[in-house]
Amino acid sequence: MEAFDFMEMKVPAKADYVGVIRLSISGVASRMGFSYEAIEDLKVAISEAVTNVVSHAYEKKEKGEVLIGFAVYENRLEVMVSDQGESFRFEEIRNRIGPVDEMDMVTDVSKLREGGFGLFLINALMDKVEINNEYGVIVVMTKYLDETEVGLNDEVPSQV
Amino acid sequence: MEAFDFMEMKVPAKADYVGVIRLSISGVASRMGFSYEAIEDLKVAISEAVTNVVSHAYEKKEKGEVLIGFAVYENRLEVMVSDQGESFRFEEIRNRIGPVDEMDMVTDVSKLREGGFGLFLINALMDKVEINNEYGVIVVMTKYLDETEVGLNDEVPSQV
Amino acid sequence: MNLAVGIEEAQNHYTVKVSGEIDVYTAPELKDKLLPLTEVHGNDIQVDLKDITYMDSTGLGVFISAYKSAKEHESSMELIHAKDRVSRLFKVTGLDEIMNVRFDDNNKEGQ
Amino acid sequence: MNLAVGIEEAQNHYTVKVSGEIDVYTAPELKDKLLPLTEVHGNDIQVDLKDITYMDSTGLGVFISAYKSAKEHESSMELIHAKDRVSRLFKVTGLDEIMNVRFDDNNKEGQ
Ligand SMILES: Nc1ncnc2c1ncn2[C@@H]1O[C@H](COP(=O)(O)OP(=O)(O)O)[C@@H](O)[C@H]1O
Ligand SMILES: Nc1ncnc2c1ncn2[C@@H]1O[C@H](COP(=O)(O)OP(=O)(O)O)[C@@H](O)[C@H]1O
Repeated sequence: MEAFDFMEMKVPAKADYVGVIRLSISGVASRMGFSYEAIEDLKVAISEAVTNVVSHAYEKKEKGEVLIGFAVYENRLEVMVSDQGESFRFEEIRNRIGPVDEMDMVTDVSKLREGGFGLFLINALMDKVEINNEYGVIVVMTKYLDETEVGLNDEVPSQV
Repeated sequence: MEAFDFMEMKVPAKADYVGVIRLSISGVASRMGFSYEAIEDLKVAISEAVTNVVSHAYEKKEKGEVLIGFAVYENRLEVMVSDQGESFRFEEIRNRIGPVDEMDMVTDVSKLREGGFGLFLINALMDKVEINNEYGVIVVMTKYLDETEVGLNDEVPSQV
Repeated sequence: MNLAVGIEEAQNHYTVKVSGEIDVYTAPELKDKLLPLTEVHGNDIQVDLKDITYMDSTGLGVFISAYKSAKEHESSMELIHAKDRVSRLFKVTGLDEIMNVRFDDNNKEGQ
Repeated sequence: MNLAVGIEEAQNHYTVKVSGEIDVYTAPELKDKLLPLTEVHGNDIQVDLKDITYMDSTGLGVFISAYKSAKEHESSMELIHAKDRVSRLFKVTGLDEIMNVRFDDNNKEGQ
């Protein structure tokens, strides 16, 4: 089996901790030798996934947690963000994901949606994204150290 | 019961990850409102505890992990660093902990020990330190947000 | 990890300087300071993005609602000095085509 | 999180500039670069600590072994521009009383 280091964080699903997770991911990524740009991409993507847990996962419960797993491979970083909250209807969401021009054909700014860029950005900034939402939501995001290893993969995330 | 947020990290007991843990602790501490000096103290103390796990805990095994728990209270931060490796004879170590003048009465630099400042620094920089070493080693370190809340507690850590 | 929002006023012209990180934790503060300026008729608001060190979709969300609110109240809002990472977010989402964003980098000058 | 070690040489006088973070991950590199200089007779070594942004007991350990090695080989080693956090570590451990450390802050000028 391919060797990797695994690192895990469990934090309360509160806005307060998103910045802490961002510092941790930038530490892991910089130790791995990712470029400045790639580190910034990772920070945004992981923050988006954690922000979704904070904002949507535990709407009906009083509180919950977010679990972040980092699998550090020789050539790539895999980050898993998961919660044990509400699942969501991925097929419905899927149609709302995309940059504004493709999605909304907005000519009138007043019709512009104010949210819904999170999953789109995750997908735009990472090399591979998988979402599983059977029990809670698990977002698995991969970024390669060497960008030439990345296949053509710029579509909407696939559901596994 | 006193309310607190709990955050946990599990990382491979490797030197590579000590810097990542340091970034995480500085994130938590700065969100809590600790001063620059206190954040630096926390970074050193937690790094020392994790470094000990990396250097001493798993000497006889191939690999292991270090678990870091952060309990965020209104008025203080409690950090637990634990491993499942070798215990150590605290009573023996205790005599080797301290600043050089008190401990060694070194007049000759060639007799100066090169290690053994880790536990001493943890104790000097944190407000309260407890060490448990029944199964592996657990170091519990507390730092108060408001330094006036700290009792006179500058001795060698107590064993619990 | 923190955000600072400074507001300079000259008649109905406002310059809002945003510095630090905009994320789910700090976005509410930005919204609380920016939105009221857009809810008055005839205001002219420039938001200076130069010193933003981190921003994600929560920041986009705030700027979108401020922009919409400004339109509704016949005020104007312009985002200035978008650069590096911040400009990347506006471009990748296509929001630069819809909102008034001025970039400080070469790719798309004066959009 | 990284460390850089720059060495300037003028005959048997060496200035070693250490910048960045010294911890259990980076200390071996510092040791590998510093120790050999102390293992030669009659060297005169100054280690400039000014740009160290983080240091813990692993850094103290490296400096202690370099200091001892210098003594043994009749070379001299001096640590210069210790300030803020770095100076605090030398003082709290009492190592400033034993090794040649020059401080850049007021508390203990020119020790
Ligand atoms: N972890 C999650 N738990 C529950 N629902 C989620 C989760 N992540 C995303 N969603 C759903 O997917 C939608 C789209 O998410 P996103 O693209 O990040 O935009 P936004 O969060 O701004 O709505 C959310 O509005 C929410 O309904
Ligand atoms: N987590 C641990 N597991 C096993 N032994 C430990 C652990 N932490 C400390 N020790 C023991 O305590 C001693 C003193 O530790 P410390 O004061 O940090 O100095 P140093 O690590 O430089 O020796 C170590 O040398 C080691 O024998």
